[in-house]
Amino acid sequence: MDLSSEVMREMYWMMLLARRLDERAWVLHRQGKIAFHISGIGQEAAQVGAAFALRKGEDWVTPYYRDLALMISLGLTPKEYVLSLMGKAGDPSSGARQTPSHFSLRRVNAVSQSAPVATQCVHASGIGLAIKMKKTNQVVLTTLGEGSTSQGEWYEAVNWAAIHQLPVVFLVQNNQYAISVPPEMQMAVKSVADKACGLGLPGISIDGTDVFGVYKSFLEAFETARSGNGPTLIEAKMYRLTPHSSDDDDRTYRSREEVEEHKKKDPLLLARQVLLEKSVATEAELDTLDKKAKEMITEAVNFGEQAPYPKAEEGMHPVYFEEVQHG
Amino acid sequence: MDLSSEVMREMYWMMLLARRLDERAWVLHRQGKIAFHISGIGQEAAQVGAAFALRKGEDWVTPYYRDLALMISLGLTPKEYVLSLMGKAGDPSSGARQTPSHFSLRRVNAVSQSAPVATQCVHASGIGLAIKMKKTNQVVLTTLGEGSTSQGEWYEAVNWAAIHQLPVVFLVQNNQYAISVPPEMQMAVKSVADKACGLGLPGISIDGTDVFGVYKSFLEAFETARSGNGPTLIEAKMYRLTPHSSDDDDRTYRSREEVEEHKKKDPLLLARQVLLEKSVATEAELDTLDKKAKEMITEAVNFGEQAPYPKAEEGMHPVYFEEVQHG
Amino acid sequence: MAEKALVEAIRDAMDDEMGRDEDVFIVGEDVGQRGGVFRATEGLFEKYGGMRVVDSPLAELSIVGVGIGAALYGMKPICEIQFADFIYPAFNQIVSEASKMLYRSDGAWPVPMVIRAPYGGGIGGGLYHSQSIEGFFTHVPGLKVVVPSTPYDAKGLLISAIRDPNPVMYLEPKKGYRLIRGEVPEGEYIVPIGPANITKSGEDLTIFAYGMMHFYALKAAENLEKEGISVEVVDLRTLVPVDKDTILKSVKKTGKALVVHEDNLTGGYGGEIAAIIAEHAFTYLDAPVRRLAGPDVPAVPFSHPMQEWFMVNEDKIMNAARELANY
Amino acid sequence: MAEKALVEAIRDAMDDEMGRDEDVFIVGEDVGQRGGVFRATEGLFEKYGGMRVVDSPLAELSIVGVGIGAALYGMKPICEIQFADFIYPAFNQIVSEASKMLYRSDGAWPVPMVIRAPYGGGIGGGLYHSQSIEGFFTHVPGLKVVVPSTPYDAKGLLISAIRDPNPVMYLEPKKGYRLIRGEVPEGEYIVPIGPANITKSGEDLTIFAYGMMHFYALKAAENLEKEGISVEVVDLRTLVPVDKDTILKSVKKTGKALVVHEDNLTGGYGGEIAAIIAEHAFTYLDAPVRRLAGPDVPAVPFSHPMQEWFMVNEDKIMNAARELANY
Ligand SMILES: Cc1ncc(C[n+]2csc(CCOP(=O)(O)OP(=O)(O)O)c2C)c(N)n1
Ligand SMILES: Cc1ncc(C[n+]2csc(CCOP(=O)(O)OP(=O)(O)O)c2C)c(N)n1
Ligand SMILES: [Mg+2]
Ligand SMILES: [Mg+2]
Repeated sequence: MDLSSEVMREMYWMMLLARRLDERAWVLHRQGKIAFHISGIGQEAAQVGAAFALRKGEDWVTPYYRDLALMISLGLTPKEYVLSLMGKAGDPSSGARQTPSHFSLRRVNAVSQSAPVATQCVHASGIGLAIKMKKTNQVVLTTLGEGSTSQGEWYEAVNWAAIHQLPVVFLVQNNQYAISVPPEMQMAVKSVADKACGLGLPGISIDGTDVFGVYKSFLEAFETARSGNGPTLIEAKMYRLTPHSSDDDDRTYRSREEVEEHKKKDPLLLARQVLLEKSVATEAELDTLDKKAKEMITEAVNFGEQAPYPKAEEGMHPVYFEEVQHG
Repeated sequence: MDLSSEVMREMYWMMLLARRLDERAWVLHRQGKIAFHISGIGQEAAQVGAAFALRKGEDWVTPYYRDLALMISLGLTPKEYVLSLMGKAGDPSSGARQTPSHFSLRRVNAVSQSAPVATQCVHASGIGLAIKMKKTNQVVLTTLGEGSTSQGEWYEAVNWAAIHQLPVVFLVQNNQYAISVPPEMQMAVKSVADKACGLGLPGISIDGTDVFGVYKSFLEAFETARSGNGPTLIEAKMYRLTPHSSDDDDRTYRSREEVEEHKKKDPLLLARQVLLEKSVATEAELDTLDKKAKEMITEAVNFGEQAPYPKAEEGMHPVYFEEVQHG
Repeated sequence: MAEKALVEAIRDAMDDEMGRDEDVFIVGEDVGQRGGVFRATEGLFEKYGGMRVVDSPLAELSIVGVGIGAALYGMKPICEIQFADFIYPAFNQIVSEASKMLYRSDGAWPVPMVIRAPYGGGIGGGLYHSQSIEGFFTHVPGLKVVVPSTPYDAKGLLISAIRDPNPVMYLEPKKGYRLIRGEVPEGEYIVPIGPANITKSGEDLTIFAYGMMHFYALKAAENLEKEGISVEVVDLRTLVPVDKDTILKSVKKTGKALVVHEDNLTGGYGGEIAAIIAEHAFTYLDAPVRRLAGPDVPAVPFSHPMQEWFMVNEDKIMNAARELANY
Repeated sequence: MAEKALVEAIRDAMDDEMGRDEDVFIVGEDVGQRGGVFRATEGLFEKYGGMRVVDSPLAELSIVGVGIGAALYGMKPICEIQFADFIYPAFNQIVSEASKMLYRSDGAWPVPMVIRAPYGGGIGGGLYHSQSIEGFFTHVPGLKVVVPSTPYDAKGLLISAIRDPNPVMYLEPKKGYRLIRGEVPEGEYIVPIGPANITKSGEDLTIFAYGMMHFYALKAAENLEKEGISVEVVDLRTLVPVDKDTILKSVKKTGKALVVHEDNLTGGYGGEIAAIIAEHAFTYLDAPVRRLAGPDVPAVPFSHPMQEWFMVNEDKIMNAARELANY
């Protein structure tokens, strides 16, 4: 399967836009304009690759908090994201109730995620069960970090999908850390993909910094799921290039050298190289894209700064469905 | 490693005693003398084999509700068991607070088990961690049913043991049912032992009806654990020859033919055959043992019937340690 | 109109709703061929098949989590927890996920689901087959909590619960499954979630109760009538959202309140009712608000004398009511 | 005597006890090299090593379950839950296991352990980094629940908790970690679990509070003094077992009670206090018992205006107290 130049450029664009937005969030945090940021920098290739293999708006996603690039690929706009960063009214994820990056976007079947890790994977299996009951040919993508696979919740979710051959793909973004804790302290297997053999589904480990390779792997896994042949576990290996969150100080547990070393394998740079090598785009074109991204983001930030906060009393609702404002 | 005739007879005796006691419990239930029974019939070989490989009173055990033969091997007396069956004062497991067969016997390091399945496995890993901290050469045996390995608790317990190479052996007694649910509805792997590869520890599947074979497997696994080489998962395959409990009606979900078929592989009969074949004992000797078991049990039942109930107000304590009666 | 047992009314409600709405399905342990350990789903597997009466793996968090996923997709799952005592592994999915999903997504993601759980003691179940759990779940905004005490209400409330667009915990007083009988109309009818029910009118004091305790309270009140004490009995039925109006109106009339539940006293639901009365009917009170509840020990002990010591019953209610009437 | 922040006092207590007793160890997420996300364990990994300050896998139930196992063996684990909001996966281990172990084994198996959890809102943490959890855990016989509100108490109570032979939940008002400062003696001292503390004497009404709410209540009381309203403030400190004597004595003196917590109102711990007062100080009450608590929405919303709307603070306490004083 060969990707068209157009699709390749599109994928690059999503990675780029997410990256610049994410970088801006860090700036906004330093400026004291937002209270909290949790970043997906370094993980864009896995997310965009997976997203492009989905049927957008038809398939389902239960994402996690680093999935900015995934969400942008699905159609979350920079303006919408900035609203959530700033806790402003109109944040489509939670109406500014949740901390930023706990995504939800009903219009593309992206389900609301909470903070307790791995809970969303069980929901994915439930959605998969419903799809099987309804006999549609949708699939579900669920994502989480490698540390979160230590939760019993994850195990139970995968077990369900494997037993019932549900159309769910489990994407584990192995970025080498769970806050400060490395994979060796989370698991006794060499790779998260190894966990699949104990659960009875195929498991593969892929290079999570190669967006185009990721795309191919997911296309296959989704095809398997769509045709009734069950779930797949995909570990995408990568590196968390930022501290865990804006509250973290990663110098307490990893060296600067280690981080610098991994910046050389920055998935955005790698994708850029591929585009140039394959002559899918010129340096100039890519620079233009960069400019465009920054402009969009600046516009989004301005928009966000103008936007009002929710009114205090909006916190009162909706606890029960009866309180949901319709229309 | 060859077992002495004496040890073989001793193992047979424990299986026999547990079996006759268990059978008597069913009779007591039919007679309306006890309110509830949950049975280990068909699972004695795995339990006795494992128990004999332990250093009794030195090693630790977190058992489960079918482990009558295990507990008898560790030193629980028929009288003690009958007290718990009848909810009488002096029940060493719980002072008649728990339903029968939720074992505890502090004097041999057998920890109290509750009813929520798989919780005891996490305790086993904690005990294993303490042993590692204290650098003793004890080991921990924890047991449960195959259905209970569906719980996230079990996964987390095994994961801990594997990561920290704790001296814990996980015995899964695969009796083919979790109440009415067969293994195919619990897991997508062919054998519980397959789950080990996803958790990074050795896993083996053994014939749980062959007490002497079981013994050898456990001796090895405990040796590995004792020498600091980490945990093992052992699946013992067997068949639950009785309904789930005295509240169950297993005719709703399995045929009488299936049950009868498995009675041919009754582990007690198999052990008896081995003893006879190897001339470790004569028919007459074994029949004498049987008589002895029945006498002991009748005595225990009489003892139990004479024993008083706990006083009503004993239910008040001990909620906190301060209320424990010492001495 | 046929007289039916409580458990039959529950089964009828599920059967009827499954017949009417093919989005309704059941998931739980042994709900399929076995028909549930209390036979609540008996016959439904045969009628609706294994895709609508789904035997789950032995893992409660997945029962609820998969239910949530299916509900997000648009299905209406009925999740059966085999005994209320085993709901705790699912606590995170209920409290963090089902109950917070709507609020955290600003109304985008309703979770229309029912969690059924048999609860309560007095049936020889010991510590882990007797527990009351409403003390925990009435402290969870976003969740509705319902407890029927008559077959009529059981059916009507369960139909309401299944149709409710919110997560509803439906607690079944299991001691009453066969003990409590009453008229149940064929076919469709509704008992709305919300209103309490004044099941006996009286002048001297009001007893507030639910489930089995309402059953006993009513009997106690009838006996007290003969002694010349006129007792009003309110069956709370819906614990959340609580029917403050009916409660306060009744106390304002009688001037005395006795709140009864079998759950442990401290931190139990009765504290909430007492606090509401103490705050909002202060000037009408002729006596202290009295709570009669299970003692503060972990749960109901197995052995008969201790069980009886623990359980609130007709006599204890009569004694407390007499005392209060004489205040 | 040095002035210290609340979090420093907590660290001191752990450091001191670990120095004195080598059975004391810490287990939790990121407690090692990272020193805890709130720095509560900072420096302890360096001082005591990775076998006594153990980074757990990302799995709360295992943190508690492994702690229980170690405690059964004779160790004294301090289990850190990173945020109280993430304790629910461990609910089963806490409620079914740690808290019921002693009772269910008739005193044979005490579980000497501490579960530390930072809780509470007002720190921009949104729905899942702001929760109060005492409403659940004060309904668990067998568990003690402690909440310090000053650095002095924090250290003394934590030392008590570590030495207590029962499971103790130690809730840390995280907003006060650095905000609340006070004198803390060097070395060993104890604040006993049990007694509440009258932190300000007064005549017109009593405010009952704990944690951050006590901090605000005290300020509110001092302000009200200037308005001529004489407020008594009781810092409950130990929620279970509750100090009924101090509570009742104070209400009998002032005749009016205001119970304050930031946890949701319905089913919260305040209901218990209100019910105790309503039942046992009825004839002394000059006004309805008033509760001031967090609203009944799932948790504290992220966006600033909604957060402030949710949080109980000095002003809201003053208003409620004024109203009550004027009743
Ligand atoms: C149940 C639960 N426990 C603890 C946390 C706090 N926490 C947030 S993220 C995180 C680490 C997650 O690591 P990983 O799964 O590898 O994902 P990553 O952040 O590396 O992408 C922790 C411990 C949480 N969110 N949920
Ligand atoms: C958490 C929990 N859920 C449900 C139950 C009810 N229950 C008791 S035993 C059992 C089946 C256990 O099956 P398995 O693990 O295979 O053990 P077996 O009884 O076959 O030995 C169930 C569902 C329970 N005890 N605990
Ligand atoms: Mg990670
Ligand atoms: Mg089984």
